[in-house]
Amino acid sequence: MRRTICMCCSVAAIIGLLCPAFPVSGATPVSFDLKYGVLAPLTGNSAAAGQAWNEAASVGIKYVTATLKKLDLPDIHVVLADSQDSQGNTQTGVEAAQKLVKIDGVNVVIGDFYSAVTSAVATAVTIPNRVLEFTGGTSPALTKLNTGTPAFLWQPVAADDVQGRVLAKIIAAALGPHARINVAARNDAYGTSLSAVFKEAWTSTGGTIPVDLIYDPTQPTLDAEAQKLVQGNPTGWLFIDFCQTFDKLAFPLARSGKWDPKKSFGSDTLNDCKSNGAQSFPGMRATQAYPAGGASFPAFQALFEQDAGQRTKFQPFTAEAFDSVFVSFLAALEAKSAEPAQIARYVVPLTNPPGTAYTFQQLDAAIKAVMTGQKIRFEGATGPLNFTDSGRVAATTYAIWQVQPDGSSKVIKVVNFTP
Amino acid sequence: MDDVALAARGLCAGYGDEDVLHDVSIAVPRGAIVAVIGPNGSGKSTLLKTIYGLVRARRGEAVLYDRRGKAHDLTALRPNQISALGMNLVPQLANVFPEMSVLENLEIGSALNKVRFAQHLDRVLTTFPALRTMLRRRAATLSGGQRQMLGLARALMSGPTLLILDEPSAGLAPAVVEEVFAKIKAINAEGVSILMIEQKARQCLAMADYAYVLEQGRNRLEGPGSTLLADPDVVRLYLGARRTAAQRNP
Amino acid sequence: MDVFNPAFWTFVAIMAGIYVVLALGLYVQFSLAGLPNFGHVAFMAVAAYTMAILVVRAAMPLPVAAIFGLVAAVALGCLLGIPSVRLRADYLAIASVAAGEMVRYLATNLSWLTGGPLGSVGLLGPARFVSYNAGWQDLLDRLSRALSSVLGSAATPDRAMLLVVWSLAGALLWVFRRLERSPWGRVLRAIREDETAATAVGKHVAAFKLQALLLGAALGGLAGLLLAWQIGVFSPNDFEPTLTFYAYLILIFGGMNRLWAIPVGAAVFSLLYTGTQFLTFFPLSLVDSGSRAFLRLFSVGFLLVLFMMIRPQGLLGNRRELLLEK
Amino acid sequence: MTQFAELVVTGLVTGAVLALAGVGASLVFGIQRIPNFAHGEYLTFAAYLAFLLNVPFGQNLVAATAGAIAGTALLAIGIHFVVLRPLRGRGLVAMSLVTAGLALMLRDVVFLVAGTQVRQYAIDQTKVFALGFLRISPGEAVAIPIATVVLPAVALLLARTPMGKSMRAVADNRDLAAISGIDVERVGVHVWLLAGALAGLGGVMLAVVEGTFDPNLGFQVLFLIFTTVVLGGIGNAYGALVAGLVLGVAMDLATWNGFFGGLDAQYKPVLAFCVLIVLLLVRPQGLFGRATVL
Amino acid sequence: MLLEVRRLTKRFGGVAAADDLSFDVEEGSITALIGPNGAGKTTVFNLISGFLRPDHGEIRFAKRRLEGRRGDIVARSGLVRTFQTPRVLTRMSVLDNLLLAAQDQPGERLGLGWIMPRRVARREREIHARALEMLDLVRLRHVSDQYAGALSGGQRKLVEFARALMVMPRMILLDEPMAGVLPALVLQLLDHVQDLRDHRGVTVFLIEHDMDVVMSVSDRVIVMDEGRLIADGPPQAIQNDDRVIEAYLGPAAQSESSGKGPRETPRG
Repeated sequence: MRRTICMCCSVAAIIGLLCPAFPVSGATPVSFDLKYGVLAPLTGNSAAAGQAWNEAASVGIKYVTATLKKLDLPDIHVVLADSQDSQGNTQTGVEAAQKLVKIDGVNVVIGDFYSAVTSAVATAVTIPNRVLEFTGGTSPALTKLNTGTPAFLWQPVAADDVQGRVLAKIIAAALGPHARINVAARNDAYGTSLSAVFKEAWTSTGGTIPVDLIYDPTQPTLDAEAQKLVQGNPTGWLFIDFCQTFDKLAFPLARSGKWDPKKSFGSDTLNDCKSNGAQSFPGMRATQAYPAGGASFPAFQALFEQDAGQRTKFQPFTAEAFDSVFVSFLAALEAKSAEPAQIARYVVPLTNPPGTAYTFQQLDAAIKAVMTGQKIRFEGATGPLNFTDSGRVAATTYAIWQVQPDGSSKVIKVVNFTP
Repeated sequence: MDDVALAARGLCAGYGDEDVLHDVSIAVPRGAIVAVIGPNGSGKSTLLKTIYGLVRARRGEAVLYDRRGKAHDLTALRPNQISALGMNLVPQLANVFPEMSVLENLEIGSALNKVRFAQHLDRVLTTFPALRTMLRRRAATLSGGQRQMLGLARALMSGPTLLILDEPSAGLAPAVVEEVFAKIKAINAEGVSILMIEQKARQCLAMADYAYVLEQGRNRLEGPGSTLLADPDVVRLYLGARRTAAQRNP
Repeated sequence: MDVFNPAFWTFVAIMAGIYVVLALGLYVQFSLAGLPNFGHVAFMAVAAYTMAILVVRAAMPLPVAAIFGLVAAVALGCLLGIPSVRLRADYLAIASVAAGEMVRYLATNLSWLTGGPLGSVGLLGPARFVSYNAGWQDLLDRLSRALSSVLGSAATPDRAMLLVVWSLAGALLWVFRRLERSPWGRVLRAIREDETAATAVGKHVAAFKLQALLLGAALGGLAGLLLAWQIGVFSPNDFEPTLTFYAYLILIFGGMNRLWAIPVGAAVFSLLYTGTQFLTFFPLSLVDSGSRAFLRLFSVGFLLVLFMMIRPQGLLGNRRELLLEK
Repeated sequence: MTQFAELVVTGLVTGAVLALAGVGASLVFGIQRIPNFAHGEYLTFAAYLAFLLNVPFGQNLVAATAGAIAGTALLAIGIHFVVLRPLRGRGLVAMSLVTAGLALMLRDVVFLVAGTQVRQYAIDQTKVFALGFLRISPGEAVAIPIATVVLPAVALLLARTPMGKSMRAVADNRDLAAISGIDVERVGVHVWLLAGALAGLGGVMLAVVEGTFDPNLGFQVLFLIFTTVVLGGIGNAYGALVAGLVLGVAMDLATWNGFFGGLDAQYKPVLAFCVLIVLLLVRPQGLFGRATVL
Repeated sequence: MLLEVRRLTKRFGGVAAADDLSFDVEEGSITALIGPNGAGKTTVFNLISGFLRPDHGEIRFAKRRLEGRRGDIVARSGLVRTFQTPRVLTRMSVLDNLLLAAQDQPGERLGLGWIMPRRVARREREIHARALEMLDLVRLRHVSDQYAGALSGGQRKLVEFARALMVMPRMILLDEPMAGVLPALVLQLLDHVQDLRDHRGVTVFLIEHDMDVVMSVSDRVIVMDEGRLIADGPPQAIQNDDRVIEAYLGPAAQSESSGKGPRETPRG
């Protein structure tokens, strides 16, 4: 089923690309130079995620360039100026961002997805230099860095405080509000802060957490940790980890014979591990903001596999980087300028109703619509983005994914969430 | 020269810029016990190190004649090559491998050559019967005398034609010294030439076929052991002789 | 591409200045007192964390918090130093790496105190954020306004920072040059040469070593503070052992036992480290951007090994002296 | 009780890996005076070499492991001859920097060639082998027999073979070993061969035990390896064998509920360092090191 | 008595390097400690100077208990030693080697150099003058700016000697001051040692192997063998003491002839 969608979408995308270009009429001539820079931990412990992040952004930029060429708009230049390595630490991240901003003169920085690096780069480089930054970081504190309007730092992903409460709600619906949930989170900013929010939400509504485990995924084995997690007679489990490192914990859990994936929930990075090259455990559920992860998500995945699949494993969360490219490009197009402050002003209207919805697959149509002055609404591979003025997406609906017996995952339910 | 096992001629050597040895010459006839004696600081240890190539000779040469009489320039060889030519050394301190068992010490002594090990083990253990009962003990647990014995035994395991001993009596109780010297004699009786450096001049001279006395890094006296033993100059040299009275080299 | 953008190189120069302070700390510990400390980064971490926690949580004024930060670094030095000055060099090297890693793990795990893996952003919990360096930015702003009477529009907070960092680094170099040449430095040099000889003429070796360790700790702490102010946000990941290695590299690049070579070493290191960010020219442009990041670290490693093989005495060092050491 | 037993088993498996890597690193540190910060990368290299043979080339894991052991041993002596031997005698800090540079080079080459994604050998990681009340993984099922065979074999190799004895002799008293006719240069090469081979086996074992791995595999255990080396006493091969096992078991057992309710898992990595520092306070020369200065 | 040693014992493993030793060193004397190699002489020096901790026994220096005190405290109390192989600081200048040894330099306290630069400078001038005086004494002033590592072994001995004097000792322990020194320098050093006692009131306690030296300078000789004291008296008495001769040369051999006659050694 899923594969058919993928196929259809990629065929559609390819046909779209092959369509003969026709001149855009009735538009005022637009000309700008939009420079992107990517910032991600390309080396070190998170190299896999960082490399995928970089590829997702460059795939997006390539797609935009190809579309512009097809539409014969030679006055609009969109380039990936450089990709820099943050190594996952703030000092290197700031040095790298300095290079992107000061030397390459980028208008938009895509990354980092470490909240700590993002906040350092935003306070020390992008905001003072009035450059846009789209982050993959989920810390709720990030939006506080925006000092004025329009915002320069954009967070195209649900923050931990929202997701933590959504997880509590979903688990309560599935296992009852008084269930005993063992929580395991990786020992980094994402894991600790999401698990902290969940714990607060869960215990405040009457749930208990017999085992609350923060673990270091770089340990040689996680057997001892798995042993802990099956104690306390739990009703269910919550895991906050990435697919790759989750295996290391899940294998010993499975071997313990006391773990039931059907009673387990994962965070939004664990919703489709099979397509991620990692093991999946049938029955396990995970969340994802927005239903179906956005209609264009399979097309994005297909595009990624085609362009960068040989080099880098696809990772679903990189759709955030991909979407950021399109949001900033279309906003620049609406602003008719690559000036970051100008672009920033169009991000919110671009991603919110009213207007006709376009996905990246209809980029050519979207460009034409913008150039003819129509109000459009961009819908990302992650779903409708609905940025608010604070720079954050306001998600109200969440999908629950479940791993099927064959290992693939699909959406089984969509829930509404009002903060 | 065909009956000479080792000859050092005109050695000058030292540390830093300063020479400790001045034109020192010695020779070890095959099958003999040769002693080098002299008060502390006379250059005995330096002589030994120079022969062994641990201190570079500035002038002169040290030549080892192997079993077939072929001459080898020692200064061009590495210690393990010297050992292969049939010359072995028992250092004064650090003469065993403390973390290894007695048996292992002996194996290392044979340079881990199985044939050689089998060939020499019985003979060595016959010479040092005491070691037989402590083959499994760690060398670090041995007493000083036992270590000295083990050091000798280890060196013998290589089946040397020439053995160099650096103060074998150092730090040992008198009774033990007697025993060690007796062993040295026994080893020599089996045809191993011996060059030993000693402080305990009397016992050493009584045993030596020929002896050299060094003083201030120079050849001072030499002659058959028994002759030197009777020489009053030796006593004076140790306990404060008038230098002017010292006998000149022949 | 504007390779010669002054703003960028100002930033690089600021970082180089901070590295000078960092490496100076190691110089005092290793080159003067012979203590191979591989956990130097721990002093940076402790000072930066103490300062940030006091400012954010206790609303302490920045200067006071900074002093407490330095005190904390020195206290850590005492904690590590008292037992470790008697360790043999190779054990000390490993033990100090362990100590540094311990500090980093504690910073990661004691979330209630340090903000956990999120770093200084998380000091007040996940959803609230207060910056600790408002006071510092203020200071730089005022300084740049003051400078603008001299420099005109060329005065920016960044240049003010540059001025602050390098004057501090210069002053410290001068101070330590004097210390090195003072009777105190003479004793330390003697201890590095031969502890026994120093003891024999009545010098309390352990006490002097501890003093050097503590001074180094204070300098490490100062570098940590400057880095924290310069970057604005820090997290436990910033204090990986690599940073200590970089500081040693700076010492080696300049010439191990040359105080005035430290700025040279820091400049070379910064150029090398920053320069490899520019590896986008042909034929490297054929490599995709992700792989270039690996190539960059590879070339840092390669240049390091090459340098050690070709010029082990450093740029300003003396090869003969290197051999004299043995 | 089951928890205790399983923790002991997993601890022993980790410990076996640390022991294998630690013996080599300790001998290299003791005999060559090199703190090899690239030792972790030797493990990574081995894991990827085995992966290359196992997955793309379809060899079975045993053959792949053999290939990895040989390849890593060759890598180790290659680096010895090209880089480390010419730099001999440069002192602790200089050698640390050089090996750290080598580590950077090796790690990033593996990243470049093999990519960032996690890899698995062609074995089913979810399979369970029941041994009484113990449920162990395929990795452990392989690692335990390997460890029970290889660790004693290594001990035996050091105790009985000429190569092992000459290594211990050189570590014990370098000059006397040379005088006794041992070619110290050649022993140096052997030490690297052995260290490389053991790192090769350890790397594959670590990869099998972890289930999935990426090019940071070895680097992540580097400091644990060093802790093993120091605990065992630098240069003391038996010490490293024991220290590796003790460290592995101690780290896992610390999380046992019977041990004051169990240590919080996030403090597990700190534990090794605490043990190290406390031990050095009591015994500055390591658990089995000699008190005298070399 | 300036130095009193009572029942001093130190064992290494099973071997007693110092075995129940008791002796005194009189103020203003030159006392020699002799004995064959391995007799434990240097161990005694190490025990007295605080480089080793005795197993038991007492050491009193100027009525103060010193056993088990750190080496630097012993040195500061006026009991200074030199080493068998001179421990000069090779990469420091000869002058610095001497300046280092001076006591009461406030500039050695961290920070005091900044608070009271004048006092530091004044003291530094005094020290400097004294160091030059010492260098004149050992006739090494012409090399004062050279690295000490560039000196010959004999000159190093002199530097170490002068450095020990910089501490202003009441008593100085010289470990084989003449070993490795050129004969011409030996006489010079001998003069210094006697001058120390005669004109500076420094008590000298020395280990020496050169018996000419021992017999000519010392007032009293203490002989050790295997950790024990075997003789104690004026030089002449010692020279004829059978126990001493035996300790040095071994017991008179019983089985004299090994049957082989003397050989002619071929000599070129």
